[in-house]
Amino acid sequence: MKKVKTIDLRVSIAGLELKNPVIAASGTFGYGAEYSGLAEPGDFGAIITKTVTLEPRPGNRPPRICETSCGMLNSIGLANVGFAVFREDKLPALIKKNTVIIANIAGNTIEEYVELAARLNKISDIPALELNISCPNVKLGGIAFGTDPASAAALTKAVRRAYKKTLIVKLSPNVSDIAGIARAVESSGADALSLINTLYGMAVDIKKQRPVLGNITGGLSGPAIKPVALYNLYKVHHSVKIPLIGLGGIMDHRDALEFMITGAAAVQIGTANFVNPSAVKDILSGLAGYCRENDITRIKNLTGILKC
Amino acid sequence: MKKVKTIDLRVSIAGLELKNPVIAASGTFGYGAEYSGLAEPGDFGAIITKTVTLEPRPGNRPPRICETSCGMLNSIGLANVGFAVFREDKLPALIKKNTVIIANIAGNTIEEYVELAARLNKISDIPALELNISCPNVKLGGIAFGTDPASAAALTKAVRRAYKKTLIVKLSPNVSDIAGIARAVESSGADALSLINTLYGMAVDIKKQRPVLGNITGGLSGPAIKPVALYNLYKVHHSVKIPLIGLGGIMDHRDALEFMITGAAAVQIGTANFVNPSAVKDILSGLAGYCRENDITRIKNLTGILKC
Amino acid sequence: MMKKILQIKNAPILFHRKVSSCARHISLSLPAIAGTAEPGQFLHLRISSGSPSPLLRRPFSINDVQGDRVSILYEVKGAGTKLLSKMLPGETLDVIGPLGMGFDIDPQKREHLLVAGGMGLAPMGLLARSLKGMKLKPELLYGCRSSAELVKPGITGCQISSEDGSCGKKGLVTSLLLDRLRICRDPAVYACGPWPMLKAVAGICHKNNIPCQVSLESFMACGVGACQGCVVKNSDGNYVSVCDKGPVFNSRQIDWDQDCVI
Amino acid sequence: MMKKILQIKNAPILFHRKVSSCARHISLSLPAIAGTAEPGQFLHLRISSGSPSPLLRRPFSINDVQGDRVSILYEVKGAGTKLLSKMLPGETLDVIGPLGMGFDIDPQKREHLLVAGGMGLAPMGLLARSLKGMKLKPELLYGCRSSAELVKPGITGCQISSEDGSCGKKGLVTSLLLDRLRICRDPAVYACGPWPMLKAVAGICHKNNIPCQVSLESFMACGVGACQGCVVKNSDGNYVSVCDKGPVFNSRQIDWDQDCVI
Ligand SMILES: Cc1cc2nc3c(=O)[nH]c(=O)nc-3n(C[C@H](O)[C@H](O)[C@H](O)COP(=O)(O)OP(=O)(O)OC[C@H]3O[C@@H](n4cnc5c(N)ncnc54)[C@H](O)[C@@H]3O)c2cc1C
Ligand SMILES: Cc1cc2nc3c(=O)[nH]c(=O)nc-3n(C[C@H](O)[C@H](O)[C@H](O)COP(=O)(O)OP(=O)(O)OC[C@H]3O[C@@H](n4cnc5c(N)ncnc54)[C@H](O)[C@@H]3O)c2cc1C
Ligand SMILES: Cc1cc2nc3c(=O)[nH]c(=O)nc-3n(C[C@H](O)[C@H](O)[C@H](O)COP(=O)(O)O)c2cc1C
Ligand SMILES: Cc1cc2nc3c(=O)[nH]c(=O)nc-3n(C[C@H](O)[C@H](O)[C@H](O)COP(=O)(O)O)c2cc1C
Ligand code: FES
Ligand code: FES
Repeated sequence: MKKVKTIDLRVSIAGLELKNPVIAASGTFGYGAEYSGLAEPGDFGAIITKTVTLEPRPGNRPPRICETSCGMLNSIGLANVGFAVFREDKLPALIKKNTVIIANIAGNTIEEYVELAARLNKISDIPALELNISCPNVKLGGIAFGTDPASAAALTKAVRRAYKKTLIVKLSPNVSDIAGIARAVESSGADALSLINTLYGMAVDIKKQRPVLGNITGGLSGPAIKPVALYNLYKVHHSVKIPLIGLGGIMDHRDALEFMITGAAAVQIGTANFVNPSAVKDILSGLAGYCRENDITRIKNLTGILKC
Repeated sequence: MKKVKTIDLRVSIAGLELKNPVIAASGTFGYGAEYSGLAEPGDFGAIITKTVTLEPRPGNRPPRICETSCGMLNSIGLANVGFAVFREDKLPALIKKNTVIIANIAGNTIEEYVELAARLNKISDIPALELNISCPNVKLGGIAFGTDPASAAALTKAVRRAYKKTLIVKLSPNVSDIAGIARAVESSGADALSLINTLYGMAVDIKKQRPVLGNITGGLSGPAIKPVALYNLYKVHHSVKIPLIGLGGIMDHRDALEFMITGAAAVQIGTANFVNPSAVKDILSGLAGYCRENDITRIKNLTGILKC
Repeated sequence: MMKKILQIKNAPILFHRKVSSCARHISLSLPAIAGTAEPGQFLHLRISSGSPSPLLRRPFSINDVQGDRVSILYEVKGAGTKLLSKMLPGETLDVIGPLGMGFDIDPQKREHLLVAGGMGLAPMGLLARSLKGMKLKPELLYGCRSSAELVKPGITGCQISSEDGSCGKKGLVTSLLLDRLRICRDPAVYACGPWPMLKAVAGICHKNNIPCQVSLESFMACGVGACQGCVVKNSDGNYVSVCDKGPVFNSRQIDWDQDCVI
Repeated sequence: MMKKILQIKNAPILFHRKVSSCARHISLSLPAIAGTAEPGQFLHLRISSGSPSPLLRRPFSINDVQGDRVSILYEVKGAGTKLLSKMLPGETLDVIGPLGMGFDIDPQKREHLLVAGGMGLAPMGLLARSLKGMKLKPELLYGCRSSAELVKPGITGCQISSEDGSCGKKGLVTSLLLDRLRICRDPAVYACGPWPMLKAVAGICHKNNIPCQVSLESFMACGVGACQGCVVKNSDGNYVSVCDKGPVFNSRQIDWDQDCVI
């Protein structure tokens, strides 16, 4: 019998040490407790909590989700309990789990982002922050922070000043030049980047002659967007030096491998949690198997080995 | 027995009269003869020929296509016979078919586009031109004409001067603000817009640890991109007054209806031709059936009836 | 009580048959779920494991539990249920369940009226069984479009209505309910069916001050309250997730003026 | 001659069986295609009509034609062939064909050597049949990995090699070819199999100045020469589409130094 080699699954993202490279994507794993019995926060290298805003938000009118070919649209609308409830009600239970907690935040103004970052800076159980920059910048007339390099840079700089731990910026793919945004954010002090957030999308109910979603448009996720996510990762990997966390349509370990090989230091899974709550476990064992077959002892050595 | 009503399938796009609203998308129906026995150019309201450039182009190294979840990537690379062969060898046969011919052109410089447009202006059998503006503008250091409103406008203006018939500009979805590009192109003299071209994408072969495509990256098409196409159509429909031709992932008449209801005066089918060469016929009969059920006598009355 | 939700990746199909022109009954071997399932809870099925399409799970009420077997009753609506209808005994399904909050039974009530419209019959099997287990007498009022769509309910004490009069009383199930309420002393109503029917049933109950529970539908992704995708508006104007706060709600908790979300 | 290509949306599956540890044989009722199919041509199958996944058609060589029946021989590789393997007689497939340029038979040649590696056996059935129809004698040299993967070729005059020696001669099919060529007088070679094998066979034939035709594989979209997606580089350095200029090429037309495109 062949001896089964143990694979070192640990990865480090700008100093943030994760026991494995599979992270729960914001908005798809709630606050960690919902999947009880199906998947545990402790299964993941890290959990990124649902985007939290200063004040609670009710979210968009339903219907909020709809299936498309190999994908889904959502228009949850950043529905969340607000920072106070997040901190008092949601966080205590999650902290007890054996995982790294990354808080994802959003605001309508730079000030709101900075305020949230400053508060999170003081919460020792949360070692990292993911900035959701896909929100409309109300002061700039609703242009998303994430679509303009200058806004993205200004936002990152301001948050950087208020936040001393690991700062991750999550990029939107709905831009002409994601590499430009990535460089702007990198030079403004981001420690790492997550990419990608959802693509803008829409679906029409031809019987009702109305948009399917109550909010008309939504964000596309799932296997349909994987090629776009890989493309963006590839572009950004060649444009910045900070570590990258890849996501978009990862359903199994083969998908995860495509991202790691292309340049991701870790991956996030979003929609996959809905489809298969044990995706995290399946992916981790698949990754270990691949490493064994390919004589790779440390999973971190997979990052960016793409031959072109 | 109910009398079966005939539906008027004719549509008019900025004066270009089509017998029906289903158009073959550039690059997916060759020069019209390839599908002989499976689908005829005469089945379509119009045929848009493969992008032609001044000189022949060999195209990218293989593999050039790869399937993704509900989509496909292609990196054909505008392989084409060049304008001279297009005109002498390909056009004569197509002209004899009972359909409207729209020539799709691309160039590396504005001058190349203008030269092609001027030559096409003199070919009376081709009543319309579709500008593929997804090509890199070599003079602007490789930024695609289609990703920058100013370049797109300059290109459209220049071609408009040289071309007196129906001028359609085909928009790329790989931009931060497609509505801005659309407005720039409209005010520069475009008669109509086609949208969308493919999304940038990539796939990785995890066994070879190499990109699947010889060209590394490619364009994503098929059902996976339909929600993105509809979103872009919706945005542009609210931003310009000129007629819109919708495409991206249309496989059946239900998909076509989503586009028409959202605001398309006509639709193009691309990838669907590969999957089901009789898609055009199936879509037309499905559209007629829908019109009958919904008491619509003229298909053009469907355009933009979306209730929000 | 802590709900125990499980993912069973390979639940074998025991039988699968057509039970009306549009409905099918499928029975799964699910010992781990059979023991804890409550009436009104649902299963979240992954219909084509290994394929990215259909992508999301599909929710189905638990129709009945017998020993280790859990069954559902469903109608072919779109791609997912069409694929499901082709599956054969011996094949397996990936199941998450039991999910959601089911019906609350108040044993003090004298009459227990189960009001089902069309596929709204689905949860009534297990509900009737539970009532009987508590020595209470379920009465089913079941409306369908026509005799062709009628599914044999397998519940004693059943009144039927059909829209075309081809079976039972001609008309809507609400008229059966109104008739029955006239002679009820202290009823409780449990309803499942299309939104307009539920709205009508809720209206009747509110007017007559009768406790009414409704099982709602919504598009679902996670099924466990994590994504906030399946919300409806409650009577306070807040959004509540159907998958974990429901699918069964007290009818007074719901804002019946909102558009149906399906 | 104008090729007559048809789309048959509902070709019934007549039988479908496993013929080795990895190969299956499927026979379709295709009267309109059976009449014109030539050896080396292929069918383009839509494996799941109505579902967007798998999206593209899959190309398979015509294995044989008998009366109205056209059969293919295939191996489960990925999602598409896995789905195909689950289809039952009576179900239908959406077929386009016959496609491509097949093998050219030169009746002047004395020996006709059919060299097949693994699933490269597929087109040899009809090729052998055609040769016999022209009163020529096909000789099959067939290499596989092991006896488990051996498909009974159903062609008289067959030599077998296996990589592990579990059936026939141990080694590669090229060694069978070299042996055979030693005693050939005026042979023609027809080869189908993996790229490295074809490259080796072509090399041997070029060295010995023997005419050799190879059937190539490539990812395909349209299958009819419209998309330019399936190209390989020819010996002039130009790209040629495999679906309509091939899949069978004169081995001298191909640039054997390019990377295999599959
Ligand atoms: C808690 C709950 C319990 C349910 N119980 C049953 C049951 O016991 N029997 C039964 O036949 N059906 C039940 N449904 C509805 C069932 O989930 C849908 O019919 C099914 O998901 C349709 O899937 P599809 O792929 O066939 O259709 P799709 O192609 O996805 O959609 C076809 C149509 O089905 C409806 N639909 C789609 N998704 C849902 C959804 N998540 N919920 C409700 N409707 C949907 C929509 O109107 C849509 O237009 C239940 C739904 C919920 C939320
Ligand atoms: C002209 C031609 C004739 C063929 N004849 C046969 C035959 O008679 N029997 C047979 O078993 N196979 C044949 N093939 C190969 C067959 O088409 C592929 O095995 C099949 O398409 C794989 O589909 P999939 O969905 O199962 O695999 P996928 O999941 O799509 O891919 C799995 C692997 O199969 C290979 N593959 C995928 N698509 C193709 C393709 N278009 N061509 C070749 N390889 C591909 C790739 O290596 C890929 O990594 C032929 C291919 C061509 C081009
Ligand atoms: C229902 C849903 C809710 C989401 N909510 C958030 C959110 O609150 N904040 C955020 O940054 N991303 C959110 N996302 C985006 C995901 O984190 C992820 O970027 C995206 O879904 C792509 O990954 P996937 O294809 O693996 O799902 C959400 C996605 C879904 C499907
Ligand atoms: C193989 C292939 C080749 C294409 N070639 C061209 C082209 O030459 N010029 C062009 O403007 N668009 C080209 N396209 C893009 C299509 O015209 C269309 O915009 C795109 O595929 C989206 O539509 P679909 O999803 O219906 O395919 C090509 C697409 C494919 C799949
Ligand atoms: S389906 Fe996710 S919260 Fe209900
Ligand atoms: S597959 Fe389209 S040209 Fe060959």
